[in-house]
Amino acid sequence: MLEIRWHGRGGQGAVTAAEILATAVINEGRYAQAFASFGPERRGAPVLAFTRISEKEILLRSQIYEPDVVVILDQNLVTMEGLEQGLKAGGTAILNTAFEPKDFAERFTAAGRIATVDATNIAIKELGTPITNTAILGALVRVMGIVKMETLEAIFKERFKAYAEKNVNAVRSAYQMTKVFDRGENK
Amino acid sequence: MLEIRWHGRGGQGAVTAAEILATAVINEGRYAQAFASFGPERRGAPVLAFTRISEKEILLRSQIYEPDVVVILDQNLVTMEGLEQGLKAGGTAILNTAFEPKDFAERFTAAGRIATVDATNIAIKELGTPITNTAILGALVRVMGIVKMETLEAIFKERFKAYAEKNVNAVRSAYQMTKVFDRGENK
Amino acid sequence: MSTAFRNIKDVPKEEYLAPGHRLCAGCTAATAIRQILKVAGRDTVVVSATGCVEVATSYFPQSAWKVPWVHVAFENTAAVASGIESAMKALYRKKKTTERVNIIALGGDGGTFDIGLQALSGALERSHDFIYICYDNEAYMNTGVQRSSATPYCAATTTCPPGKMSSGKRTEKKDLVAIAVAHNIPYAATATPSYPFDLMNKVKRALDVEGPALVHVLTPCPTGWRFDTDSGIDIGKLAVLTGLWPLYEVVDGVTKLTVQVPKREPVKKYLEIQGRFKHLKEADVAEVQKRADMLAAKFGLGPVREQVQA
Amino acid sequence: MSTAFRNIKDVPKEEYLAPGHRLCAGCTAATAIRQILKVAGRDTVVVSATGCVEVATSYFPQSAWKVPWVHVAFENTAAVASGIESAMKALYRKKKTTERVNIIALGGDGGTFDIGLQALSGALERSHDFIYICYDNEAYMNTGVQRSSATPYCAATTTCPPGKMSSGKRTEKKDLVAIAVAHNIPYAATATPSYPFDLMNKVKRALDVEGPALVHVLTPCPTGWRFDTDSGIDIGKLAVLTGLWPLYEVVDGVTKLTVQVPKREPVKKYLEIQGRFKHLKEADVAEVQKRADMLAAKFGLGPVREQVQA
Amino acid sequence: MKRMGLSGNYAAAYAVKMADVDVIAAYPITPQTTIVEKLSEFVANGELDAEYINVESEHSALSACVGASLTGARVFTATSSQGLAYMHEVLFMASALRTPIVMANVNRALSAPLNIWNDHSDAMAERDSGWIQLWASSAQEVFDTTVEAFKIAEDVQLPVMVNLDGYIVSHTYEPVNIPDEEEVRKYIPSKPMKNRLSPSLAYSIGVVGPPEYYFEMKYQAIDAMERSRVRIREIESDFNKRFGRSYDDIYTYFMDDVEYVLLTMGSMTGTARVVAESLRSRGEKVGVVAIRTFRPFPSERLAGILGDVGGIGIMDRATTPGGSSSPLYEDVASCLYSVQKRPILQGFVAGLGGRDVSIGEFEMMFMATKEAAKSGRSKPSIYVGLRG
Amino acid sequence: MKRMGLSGNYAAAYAVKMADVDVIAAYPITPQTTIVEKLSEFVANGELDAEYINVESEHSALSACVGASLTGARVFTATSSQGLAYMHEVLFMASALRTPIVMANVNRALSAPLNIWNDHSDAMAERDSGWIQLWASSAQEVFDTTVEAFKIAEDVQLPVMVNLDGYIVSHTYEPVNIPDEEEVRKYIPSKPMKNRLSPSLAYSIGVVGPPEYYFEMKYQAIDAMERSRVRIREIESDFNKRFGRSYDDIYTYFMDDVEYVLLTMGSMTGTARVVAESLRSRGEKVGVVAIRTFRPFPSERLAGILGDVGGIGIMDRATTPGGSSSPLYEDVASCLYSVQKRPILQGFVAGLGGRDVSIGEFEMMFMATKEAAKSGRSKPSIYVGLRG
Amino acid sequence: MSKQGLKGWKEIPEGGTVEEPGSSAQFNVQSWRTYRPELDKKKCTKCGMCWLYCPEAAIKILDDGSYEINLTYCKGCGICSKACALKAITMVKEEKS
Amino acid sequence: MSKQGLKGWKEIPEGGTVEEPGSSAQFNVQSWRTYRPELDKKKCTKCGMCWLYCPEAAIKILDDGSYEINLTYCKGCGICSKACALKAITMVKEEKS
Ligand SMILES: Cc1ncc(C[n+]2csc(CCOP(=O)(O)OP(=O)(O)O)c2C)c(N)n1
Ligand SMILES: Cc1ncc(C[n+]2csc(CCOP(=O)(O)OP(=O)(O)O)c2C)c(N)n1
Ligand code: SF4
Ligand code: SF4
Ligand code: SF4
Ligand code: SF4
Repeated sequence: MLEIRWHGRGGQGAVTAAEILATAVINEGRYAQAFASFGPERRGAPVLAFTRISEKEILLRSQIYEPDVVVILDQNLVTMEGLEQGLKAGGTAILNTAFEPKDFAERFTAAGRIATVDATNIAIKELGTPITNTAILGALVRVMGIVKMETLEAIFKERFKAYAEKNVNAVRSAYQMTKVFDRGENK
Repeated sequence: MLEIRWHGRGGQGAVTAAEILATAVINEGRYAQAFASFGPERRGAPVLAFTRISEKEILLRSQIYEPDVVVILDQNLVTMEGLEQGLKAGGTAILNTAFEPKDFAERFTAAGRIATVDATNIAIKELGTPITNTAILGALVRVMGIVKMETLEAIFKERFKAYAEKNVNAVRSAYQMTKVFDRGENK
Repeated sequence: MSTAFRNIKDVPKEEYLAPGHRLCAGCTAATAIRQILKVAGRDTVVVSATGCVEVATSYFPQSAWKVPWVHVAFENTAAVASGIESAMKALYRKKKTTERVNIIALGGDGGTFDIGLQALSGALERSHDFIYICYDNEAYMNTGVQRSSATPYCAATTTCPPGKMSSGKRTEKKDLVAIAVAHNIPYAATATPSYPFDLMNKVKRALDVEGPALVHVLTPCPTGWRFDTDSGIDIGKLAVLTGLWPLYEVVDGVTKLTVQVPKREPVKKYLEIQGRFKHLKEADVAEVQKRADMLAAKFGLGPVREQVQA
Repeated sequence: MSTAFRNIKDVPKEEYLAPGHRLCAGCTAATAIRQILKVAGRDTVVVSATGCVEVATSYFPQSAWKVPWVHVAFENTAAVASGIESAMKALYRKKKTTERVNIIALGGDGGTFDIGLQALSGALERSHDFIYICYDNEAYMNTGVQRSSATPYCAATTTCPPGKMSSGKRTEKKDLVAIAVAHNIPYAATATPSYPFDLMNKVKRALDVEGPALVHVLTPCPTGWRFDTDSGIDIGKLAVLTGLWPLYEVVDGVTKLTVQVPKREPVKKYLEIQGRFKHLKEADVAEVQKRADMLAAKFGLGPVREQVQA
Repeated sequence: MKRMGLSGNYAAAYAVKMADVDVIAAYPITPQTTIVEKLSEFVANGELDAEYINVESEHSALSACVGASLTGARVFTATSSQGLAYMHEVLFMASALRTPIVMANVNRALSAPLNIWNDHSDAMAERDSGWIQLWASSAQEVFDTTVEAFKIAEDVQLPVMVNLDGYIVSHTYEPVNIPDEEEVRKYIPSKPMKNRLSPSLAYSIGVVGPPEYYFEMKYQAIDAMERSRVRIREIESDFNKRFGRSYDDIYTYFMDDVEYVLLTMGSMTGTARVVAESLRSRGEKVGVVAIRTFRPFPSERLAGILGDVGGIGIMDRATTPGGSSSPLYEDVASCLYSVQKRPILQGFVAGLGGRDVSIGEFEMMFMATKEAAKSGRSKPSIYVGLRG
Repeated sequence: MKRMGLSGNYAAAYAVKMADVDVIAAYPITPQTTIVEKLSEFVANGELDAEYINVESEHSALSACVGASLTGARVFTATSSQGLAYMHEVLFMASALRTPIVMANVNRALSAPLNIWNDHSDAMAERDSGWIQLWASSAQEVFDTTVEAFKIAEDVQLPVMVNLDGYIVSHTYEPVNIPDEEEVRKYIPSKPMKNRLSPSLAYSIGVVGPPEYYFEMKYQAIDAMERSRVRIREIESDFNKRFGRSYDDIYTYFMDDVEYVLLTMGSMTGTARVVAESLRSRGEKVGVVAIRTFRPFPSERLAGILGDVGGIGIMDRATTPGGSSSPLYEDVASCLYSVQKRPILQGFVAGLGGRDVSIGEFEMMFMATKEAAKSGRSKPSIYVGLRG
Repeated sequence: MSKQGLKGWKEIPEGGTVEEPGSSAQFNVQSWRTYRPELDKKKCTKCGMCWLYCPEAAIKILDDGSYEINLTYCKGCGICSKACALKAITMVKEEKS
Repeated sequence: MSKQGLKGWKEIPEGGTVEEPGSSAQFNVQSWRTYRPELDKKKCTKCGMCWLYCPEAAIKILDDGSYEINLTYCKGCGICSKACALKAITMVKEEKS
């Protein structure tokens, strides 16, 4: 079982990203759960989302305390406390930032791999708005595999209709531009 | 324990009569319960009320199926079915009617004693309205004893204020004018 | 708007409220319902709020209703009616039924002004096609004459009794028709069974319009208002003749008086024959007269007739 | 009636809504509450209905309120306020307290127009001395933008989405002030934080009158109406300038416009910057314009200014 | 002290008057009405200095009480059946917000079908709401319990519901000893309580309880309920000292040497006692146990008292359709589950919707309990008096 | 058949759409909203031909449903927590008037304090209301159960509440197999039902039930509930035949040779199974039993299954302050009261107000149950995760 | 007062429905009456106001258009009597038994 | 995410009351911001409209009557910027970390 935690801000699509990934896994015939941590915060506030992925039916319903992967969708969040909390030793951190993955090595001490991508920039370029949830999926697929790019693209077509094309471009572009730092230990 | 069932019509004070009697018993230091059988019927409809009297605390809370005394407050009710129902053998029937008690001997077959009084007439004369509940209490005291006339009169004073005097006259007059037929059996 | 009922010949003979109900002798709410159902006819569903009418007409195993009738609770009459209306619409559209019915929601003043107001407001806003009739006996009668927000100024009830610190109800009667009209409904009116043709024509118009309509019917109550059982109809007339109960209708927001009173009776005549106003002092009567005069001015009724000096 | 607030100098500097609340960035309801509390001051008890404001200001263990504040449920705000008002009155009379406070009941449009209407109506009828403020963002925002009866004609919400069979909300916005005025209350008014002095003067007058008062405040919501977070105040102004949100007050039944609009903006300007109206067709826009024109006629606003041809 | 003939409802009204409440908010409903009518009279005549709020519904009645109570006022409401049901949502709030409201609930069947007569379904359906529930079985008990209720409520800061059976207690006139008003006021001094809504405090009350705190907040009220056991006992013993009448969480009758017991609640206890006495005189070793504090449920004491009785008949005047059994039965079964010698339980559902429970039917229940105890196996709930 | 990623709420909406309901009346409340939003979308797009009534409250939502249902329309509503509480009064009416309404209740904690997260207090507080209560623990179950619910409701003429845990099920995306609409419609043909409010009948519905009749009228609905047991089983087996997924009133896991069992309801069953599996692998003889039909409560079968287990941990996500125990515990204790070899029961109250119940806490519950079984004595309810 | 002859739960229509419209006509309200209306057909002009005002539907229209009071249903309120402009209806006290 | 340091049930004020008025000021909303307002004091005429319109009470009045934006509380909505007739407030994108 693979557990992913997504960090974003209300209205920016972290929950959607978690759902799209789960849908992709499901569409490929495997099992997934996507859920979020909801609160009374409004648009703009930090939010958490989660995806669980498995080859078998997923029965577990408790929260995720020790994710295998942490994904940070929002550049501004990168300064926030608690992002690295619980990340499994040897896990993966995927960040939306223009910086180099290595720059975060001290922050994400548990991470075996750290990936960065300037998803905001890609989103602005491809979609015309800084909504980074589709772009970041490109980075995730690049680093983790998990699902095929075609599966994602098919979902975009159904979900975003007129905007599908642009999102496909964003995810592809992010896939290309993701940089990975592999600590090479605990793997 | 003595159990009394009162038959009247909504708005005519059968419930009040049952309560006044109970209050009188209580005021004399003994025990009594007064209650009624309530339904969705409105003013004018037949109603039932009950009084239980005892020297000891009354614990019983079930309905009264076999009263010792049946009191009919309304002349027109006298034709109604069910008046005699459940009356204990040797019990007492007290009727508001201008007729003689003997005339009801066949109707109230279980009754040891039958009393009649033209309470309506008395009420009209003394109170100016055909509300017979105080007058009938006079008949009841006459036949059954139970409480002292003074006790009743004291209650009238508290309860009817300005109208107390008139009610006292009614109860006294009824006491005088009540006619009793004693079957002389089962007594 | 149609005026279908001009005299007794126009009134259908069919009865849809059977005798043997358990309402008080002399209850004018029963009269009103008889008149209303004659207009609505057989293809009508009645939804009743808890109250005198409901309790006294539907005592198992018997019912006084000859049209389909339903009671669910006290506060939800308009909501139940909404459900029926929507269901009938859906079933008809989906060809699961061919029936079309009038839907009449019927509530007392308590079930309408107070605990049922929200459901009513919602139904009016959603614009269901039904008519809401409030029979207004100006208190909670079923539970023994407690104050409602329809109880008029100064009247006595068991929860606003007169006493050393009180002279009956302190606040004004809520203006139900104004509240309904504020919902922009196509039809609203006042009525009383003392003016049966006026009432019946209004019910007809209410049924004829598309969307929600409200008819507010004053139904004098011998038990709660404390007057003789034979006087309800006359008291209803006096309510109109004093100006305390102007008969009018509001069609698409335009108000029209339907029964003119060229010379009004003084309110005293109305008040003094009712036990609930027995405690009123001269000054209270004058206050009530002021209210009648204000209503008269608002609706265009005539002046108070000169009183012959005794 | 007093006009206490004419310019920024008149505005108290004290803040009674602390920062750090969790309302959306750009939420004008927060602006409105800041303005309202400046007028009401320290000796104020606020009763909040469930909704955005309540949820986002009172997340244990913290609260944004610097005045005593209480939330009980969604539908009972006016009833809770009634209880507080009555209790304060009794305690003062019985000399158990010397405190006298302003009581402000605060509900969103859902908590006021819909599920809280009955409690409000009851409190108005009983004539408690309090002020009710409805902050109106024209939908149930706290639960994710569902339709309320305050949602304007044609607007999209998640429970009246446009689609093949629908072009948004089908019915009209309920007229809250008219309903309140039908209760014969001494003071009722419309306002918006985009016109802060107008709003603050109205709150002051509402507090000054004896008995119940209602202030209906339009608070544009970036999240639910779908516009940029910086635009709420401007959109409130446009609501006024188009005539869709006339600023007026009703004092003892007499209506007075408080902000004149000599030349109105066309409603299109208002509609096109909001996502909730994105689906509107020309004909829908014309319909909305008609409504604005009717409101303008009713309240005496000026004509629509000539549009410069592009 | 005065001995008067009063109905249960009037007894409640007198207690409220003597408690010098500050605010009453109530909505009429049969058979509660005579309580609020009497109180209206007291207020109209200046005999009670209180604000009487003529609310437009029960939901608002209780809401107004919560608001009023938070200012430190002493608050009373009364309702029944549909009215209590309509308060449902707010009941939970009143307890969690720790408002010491006292309510008289005149027990009546829940609709549908509409029925104005007595059973316990209204109160039973609120057994999760966090209210202390006391049950009074006579007008005297109604008076005494209502007086105590104010003291309990304000002591443990929880709302208290005083239950009395509709008509059977509410509308039955009986002798009631009414103490002097002064004595009552000494017992429950009407001092100003803490105004939690004062500007000098500026508290925020009724906030959002997130997952990190909700459990703890809720548990506070659960704990207060648990702690109330001791306080109730102390308050009762103080009452006894002052007024000479003693109350308890459980009443027991004819328990010497008892073999089987009928467990009741509310007014039916009286009839059960009468029948038990007559059975005793016929040599049957029957007893009666009645529960007065249904919440907090006297589990421990009950297990102590009933733990080694052979058979227990449990008379419910309410049902849980499709449930394992009926409400009172379930509480009893739970608390007896782990006693050593496990008594046989026989459930009865009786007296729904005002159906009279006659002396004969009580005899039947005693005998069926005996039968169950003897045979060692009980029947599913017996619906007493149901026409098949 | 289509395999989709859907949240529990969307699964409910799809089921309702496929059932071709005629009327929906619902009021939004977190976390139910996405059900009614999705349905609004279906209606707006013409994918579902129904009247959607935008009621002004939940009290009216259910009232409108009752009215609509009496015309023979197929009716759906959805709510949660405060919304369900606000319907309280009408719930009893819907069942007694025998209206086959289907409701999705997205379980959420009751206020105060206000809390939008999951527990079971809302549904538990309605356990007396005469509604059939089915509990779904995954999005797939939500879909299937909702479809079945229409068939059950219309068959036994009782309303059915489908419970799903707020967020944990309602907002979690998972794989769901959605059958073809035609297949669903064959299973629950959307034939016109009987219009009990037709002028051709002129029935009076919802009349006064006097003491002479109330009991019998009420018992009809109790009987219908009892009879529903058989029908539910038949309807489930028909479902299984058509769609290949089987449901039951109780689920059991790891019951071979089991020594102690954790009893759950709703979504937590999944975690319990995971933990039990891991404990089994460590040699612990643990099992899991989950209840799907809470009303009618599967007393007999449960007693059969659990009768000779050594210890049973019962996990409640609700409380009855001051009660003998907590709601689920009481039902279980009642039905096991008279089994021969009486298992030790250990109560747990966990996960109130959205408090997560972690794997570690499940282990603790299993171990505490084992401990109780071993020692032969249980502790009072353990409040799992409560900060003291 | 007796429970005899009352339907059992199996015999009652589902949901406690009353299936017979207007069955209240089986309920006798005669005993509610203190006064009885007597209609003098000679004075009656068939204006019908008594019929239209009666709360009980106790007044029937006969085939010839004249009115008749059905005393089974009349509660004796006196409304008809008061409504009659020609005083064709008088209220007389019910006979004693 | 951690439960450490949270109050137990005995420490929480009765009824879950928040006893410290305005304690939300302890809550950090900085991370909500995408853009940051920058106030050019030179352009500012102290009209105060930014202060009166800010939903956050994030703008302070200094002793000299000038205004200052408290970035701990500003969510970056931009209302102040738009409200300023003199364009004294500009919204600038938050720096990347
Ligand atoms: C929720 C609820 N509260 C209270 C009642 C009790 N109740 C039944 S009818 C009624 C009064 C009805 O008054 P109104 O609507 O004016 O009708 P009327 O009886 O006067 O005809 C009341 C208070 C109830 N049935 N349900
Ligand atoms: C009885 C009940 N029903 C539903 C809800 C869910 N609910 C909470 S707030 C809310 C919407 C509030 O809308 P509104 O009053 O307009 O305020 P806003 O959120 O828009 O500020 C709803 C539906 C509830 N808390 N209680
Ligand atoms: S109390 Fe009044 S309204 Fe009710 S039945 Fe009697 S007369 Fe009619
Ligand atoms: S949703 Fe709208 S009303 Fe609610 S906090 Fe956000 S901006 Fe304000
Ligand atoms: S007396 Fe009354 S009930 Fe009898 S016929 Fe005349 S109007 Fe009808
Ligand atoms: S950007 Fe918004 S929150 Fe920040 S100071 Fe300006 S108005 Fe206030």
